[in-house]
Amino acid sequence: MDLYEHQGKELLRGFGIETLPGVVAATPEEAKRAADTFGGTVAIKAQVLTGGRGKAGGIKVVKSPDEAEDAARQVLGMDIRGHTVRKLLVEAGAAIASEMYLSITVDREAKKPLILFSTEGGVDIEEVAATKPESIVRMHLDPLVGLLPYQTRQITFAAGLEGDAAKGVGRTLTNLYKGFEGLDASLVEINPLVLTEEGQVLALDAKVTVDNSSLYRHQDIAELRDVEAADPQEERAQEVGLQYVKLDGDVGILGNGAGLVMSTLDVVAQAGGDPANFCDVGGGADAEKISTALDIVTSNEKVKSVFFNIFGGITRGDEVARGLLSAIERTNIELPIVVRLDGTNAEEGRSILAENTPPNVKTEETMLGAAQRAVELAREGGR
Amino acid sequence: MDLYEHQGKELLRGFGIETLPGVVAATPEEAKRAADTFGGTVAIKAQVLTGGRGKAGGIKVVKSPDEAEDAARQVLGMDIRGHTVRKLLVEAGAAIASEMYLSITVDREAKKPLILFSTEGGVDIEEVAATKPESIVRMHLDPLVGLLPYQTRQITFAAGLEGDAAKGVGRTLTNLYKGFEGLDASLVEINPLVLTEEGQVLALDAKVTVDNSSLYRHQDIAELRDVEAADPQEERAQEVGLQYVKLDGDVGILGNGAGLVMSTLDVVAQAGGDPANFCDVGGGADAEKISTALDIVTSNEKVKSVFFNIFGGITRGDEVARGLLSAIERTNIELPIVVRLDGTNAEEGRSILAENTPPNVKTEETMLGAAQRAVELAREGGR
Amino acid sequence: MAILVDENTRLLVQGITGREGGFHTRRMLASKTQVVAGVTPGKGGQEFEGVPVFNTIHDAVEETGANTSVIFVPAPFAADAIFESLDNGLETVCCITEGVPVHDMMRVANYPRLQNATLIGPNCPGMLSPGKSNVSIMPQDIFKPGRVGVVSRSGTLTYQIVNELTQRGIGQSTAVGIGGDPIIGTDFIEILKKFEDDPETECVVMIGEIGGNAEQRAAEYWQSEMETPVVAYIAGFTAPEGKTMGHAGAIVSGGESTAEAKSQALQKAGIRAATNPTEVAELVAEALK
Amino acid sequence: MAILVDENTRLLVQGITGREGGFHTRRMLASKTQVVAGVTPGKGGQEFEGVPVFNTIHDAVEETGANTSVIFVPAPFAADAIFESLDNGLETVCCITEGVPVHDMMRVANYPRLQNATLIGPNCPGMLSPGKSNVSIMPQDIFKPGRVGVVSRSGTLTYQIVNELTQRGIGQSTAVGIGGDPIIGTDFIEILKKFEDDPETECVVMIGEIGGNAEQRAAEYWQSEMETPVVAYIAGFTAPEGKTMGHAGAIVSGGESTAEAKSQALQKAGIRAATNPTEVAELVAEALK
Repeated sequence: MDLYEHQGKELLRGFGIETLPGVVAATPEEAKRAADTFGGTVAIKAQVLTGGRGKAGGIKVVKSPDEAEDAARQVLGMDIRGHTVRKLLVEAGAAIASEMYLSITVDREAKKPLILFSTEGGVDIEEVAATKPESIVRMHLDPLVGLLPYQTRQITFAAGLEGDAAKGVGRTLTNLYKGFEGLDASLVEINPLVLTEEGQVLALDAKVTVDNSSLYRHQDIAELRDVEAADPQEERAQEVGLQYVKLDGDVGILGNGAGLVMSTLDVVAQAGGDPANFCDVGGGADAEKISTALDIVTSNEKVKSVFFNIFGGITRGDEVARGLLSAIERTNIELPIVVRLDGTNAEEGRSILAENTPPNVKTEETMLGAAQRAVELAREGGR
Repeated sequence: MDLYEHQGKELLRGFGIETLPGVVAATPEEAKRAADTFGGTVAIKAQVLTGGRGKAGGIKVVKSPDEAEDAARQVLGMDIRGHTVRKLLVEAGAAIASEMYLSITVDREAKKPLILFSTEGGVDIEEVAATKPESIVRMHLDPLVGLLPYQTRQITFAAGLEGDAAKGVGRTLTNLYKGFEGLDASLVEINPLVLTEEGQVLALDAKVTVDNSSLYRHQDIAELRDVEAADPQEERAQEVGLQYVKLDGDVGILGNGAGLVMSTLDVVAQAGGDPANFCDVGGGADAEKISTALDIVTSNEKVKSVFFNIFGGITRGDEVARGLLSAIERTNIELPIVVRLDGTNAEEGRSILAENTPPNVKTEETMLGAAQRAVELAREGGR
Repeated sequence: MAILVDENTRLLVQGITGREGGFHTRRMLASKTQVVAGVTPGKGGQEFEGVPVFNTIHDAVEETGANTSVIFVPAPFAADAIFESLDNGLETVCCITEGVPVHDMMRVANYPRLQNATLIGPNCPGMLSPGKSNVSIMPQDIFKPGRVGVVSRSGTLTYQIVNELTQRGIGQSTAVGIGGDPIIGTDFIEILKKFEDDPETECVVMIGEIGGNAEQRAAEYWQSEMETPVVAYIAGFTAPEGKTMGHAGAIVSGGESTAEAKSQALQKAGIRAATNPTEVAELVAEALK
Repeated sequence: MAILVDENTRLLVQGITGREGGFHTRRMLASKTQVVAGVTPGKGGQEFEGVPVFNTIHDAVEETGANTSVIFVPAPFAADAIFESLDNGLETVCCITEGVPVHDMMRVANYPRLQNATLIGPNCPGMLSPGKSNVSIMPQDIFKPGRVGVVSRSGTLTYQIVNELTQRGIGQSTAVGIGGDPIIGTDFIEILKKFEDDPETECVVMIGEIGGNAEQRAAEYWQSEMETPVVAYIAGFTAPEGKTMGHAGAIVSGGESTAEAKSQALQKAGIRAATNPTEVAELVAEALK
């Protein structure tokens, strides 16, 4: 679960990370009032769950409350990489001496937390990694031991820091690791981490991703989820325990198992089609779940045909066929549905489908054949 | 550093260990008032830093405030294994269903915390270990991993606990381990840990030893030290950084290095003498420290002769001799002092001593010879 | 021979009396797997389908000599269950449980190496050596004993591909689902190594997906250390950036984690990569010629 | 030969610019020890007695190839210093520092084994192989090269006994002070094993004291695994129960931890136990005959 900048900062402040004072504003008037409170220069920052907002014009630095109001009016409602700006963070200004980068991620290969630090902050770290790899200090931690003082020193010395900067970064790193652990984060990233002219080290941005599997022990964070910003169908899928991701194409796709569904998307694309979504209905043949999934997939207006790809494993093909029929009965879908059923008891399943299905349901024996058919049906126009 | 029962309980309550309500009393009147507050049966418990107070009559269970006052009068001032009772813990009563034993210690061999649990509590655990070893459940922990839920279950199941008792002991153990870690304890022992007839699990006693080397990070605990109960000379020694332990004999002993001093005590005993103390003056030839040590050792009225055993290592023998002479000058000790000086530059040191010392200082070349001499001098009577 | 599980596997099921654990225990028993013990705290002394149930792994191992465990306990208790298995000397531990917190996994994931044990999963379908032992939630019926090793980050996609192999008459030595989470106990490389050392395995199918760079590392490993041919398949070419595709570990978050990048690395190393599940079986048939 | 430290020891001093660290660095240099690096955070780039000083062990090892470290940093930072040495690949780490919290030591004490490294101490005088290398605070002058290994929980008592040996013309291969704390990195047994494997060591002196039961375990080990004769000495027969005798680990807290019990165990195993330091040298002379 990705958090907005203002949420991430709020949580990290609880672990001792220092930031500039800021206020969340949802209207130009609120932004003006906040700017008035802080006085002087303030930053108006779009709150969106995506990167690159700076380049997209989502951050404005202004010098007066009136300018703040104008800037807020421009930024609110802006579309940044498909995300609509509905909130702003109005943040006090600071005299910045230098910009650094600091993050802690989960390293899959080492199975350990990985710290990345660079004095070249404020820009895309992947760019820094590509052009000046030597400017990035990397260190793995043993999660059972935690972050040791020597490791903090090793990082700051390697980066060539001294005095206030070394102390401030060391303290920030110590606290950030506490936050990383305490929040069950899979990513905490501060870019830029700035050194002010007064020698303070402040987090000017914060990107926090909390591990979804840990949300059961962080009810407070789970409640931060911005339901309004989410796709309503993705939201509905999540509520019933379906994995659904909306895409841009016209072939609706359902299947059992994440890997099989990903593969199905690929096969449809190879057949010249354009997948409209990813939807994993999971194991079993629960008619209720299948019908909800069908409903979600077809509620996307773009969808012109549906490919339901089932591999009967533990759940036998005949059971799946019956579950599917019952699900289709409950909905009133008129779009063509291509069903491919394979695996355990597949033949029995296919004959059950052949005998009982409405005319818009077509069965296919192979995944490749079914993909081809679904793509053709979508081309023919569906509804 | 050993803590009194009431101190240990107070600290452990901070980690969630449940106890009976109790009040510390220093006078019979205070004990009466406390008993009155609790009502019904109360226990009057001597607060001493030694075991075996029950057998010594240091614990009385009484049924009324007047009885409490009487009991307190009896127990206060009592001598238990050389410790004078100066405080009592007046504790409310409980309906006890069973008594158990629970402790966490530092296991030197495994270099890990060791949990011991037994449903045979309330008595000396070493006796239980000797007579019914199978009734003690042992488990080592990895301090980097901490106490895992399965380990708690493994302990309670192995002990045959069920229901409230299993849950209560599990919770107590989880909290006790937090206390063990949080207090930097080298021992936390609850004996007995009781199950009440209402199904509660309560610590009826608490023995907590905090690692002296960790006290710098536990100022609050360091301040709990009962200066009044300590031997005044041991107290003074500690203040100046000397290792001093008072014993019962008449040969005062000083030396440099704990192992050498222990060995010196043994050699004196083998020579038929009776060591009056252990006193390690540490490395170097600091005249101030040596004179303080001499003063502490000879302030013991029993001491009839002093054996100063020095092995010149990094500090050369001649330097040691000069430091020693300067120290003896500062004090007005008339007791015979046998000095044995060996190691680096020992000969130079001995000749310096031979030339300049007052008549009561005798030098010897070997440790065995010096021990013999000191013992003889003590027999002859000293002061 | 086979890898990880075989005739000598003496299996212990953690969470045997739960819904999932019970269901799959029946299936594993039906596959002739030696299920020697179950563990459910508080149910020690009971039996489940003839299998003795214990309160702790300690007791179960002492009584039954179990050497392998499979974990079906709920996610919040999974890491504790893994520690319990490892601390009690089990050699192979398979965690089926989905949704285990990633920080819990980081704490336990480097632990098996210290104990010379192997942790498979979490969020995986398990391990199955056809005709020998089934320590998994995979459908035994679609398998056939043979000489192709299968290692995969995914469940049903594995079944799809195994089914394609079996339908072509190609049997399997062992199939291992390593799991779809960001932090898993055992990665492709360790399994490839085991297959390389297994004289019975003549070809390996490696089924990868988006997220991380385990496939790239496996490709490098194959190129420098292996002789056994590998046929690979990667899923997720059409996955957009920043969206988790079902598995917690399946997310495109940088250049390396795309299917494209993985596929290129495989081909660069000289590994045959199929473009769809059917082609996998075709390439395996060629490799076995 | 010798154990732990010898001509190949390339020493790094942690806390080289501190009072203790500086004093003993001068002494170790005077003993011809190869002190190749010092570490004091913030003083990187300086020199101390010609030895380059670094900010981190990482840098020091990279630049100088140090393989051994000796730690003089204050107690609150000692465990961190040990972790820093171990994580950076040093093979032998000796912590002289006294007063290290026991919980800090429990966290780090089982770590060296995982890295195939050896931790000596804390609260120990260090290791000295006469004429080869001096990684210690021991007075080199009283030593003499030879064939007797010395292992001890105590400092000055070791000097006393080494001196007795030297005065009799008996030289030493290596003397190791393992430390007087309850939790130490390396116990008697590991050192006895190294002496047993060292062809140059013909007899070992083991100097124990009250507290714990390391001497008993060493006696059992000697009886079952060693051929090299051992002469033992135990201090603390007159120590009362419950009083710490100088060393944090020297306290009689139960039957096993008394000098009496240790002495009996040694004799039962067939180890010669001396009753005073002078007798140690006599028994060694006999053993070497």
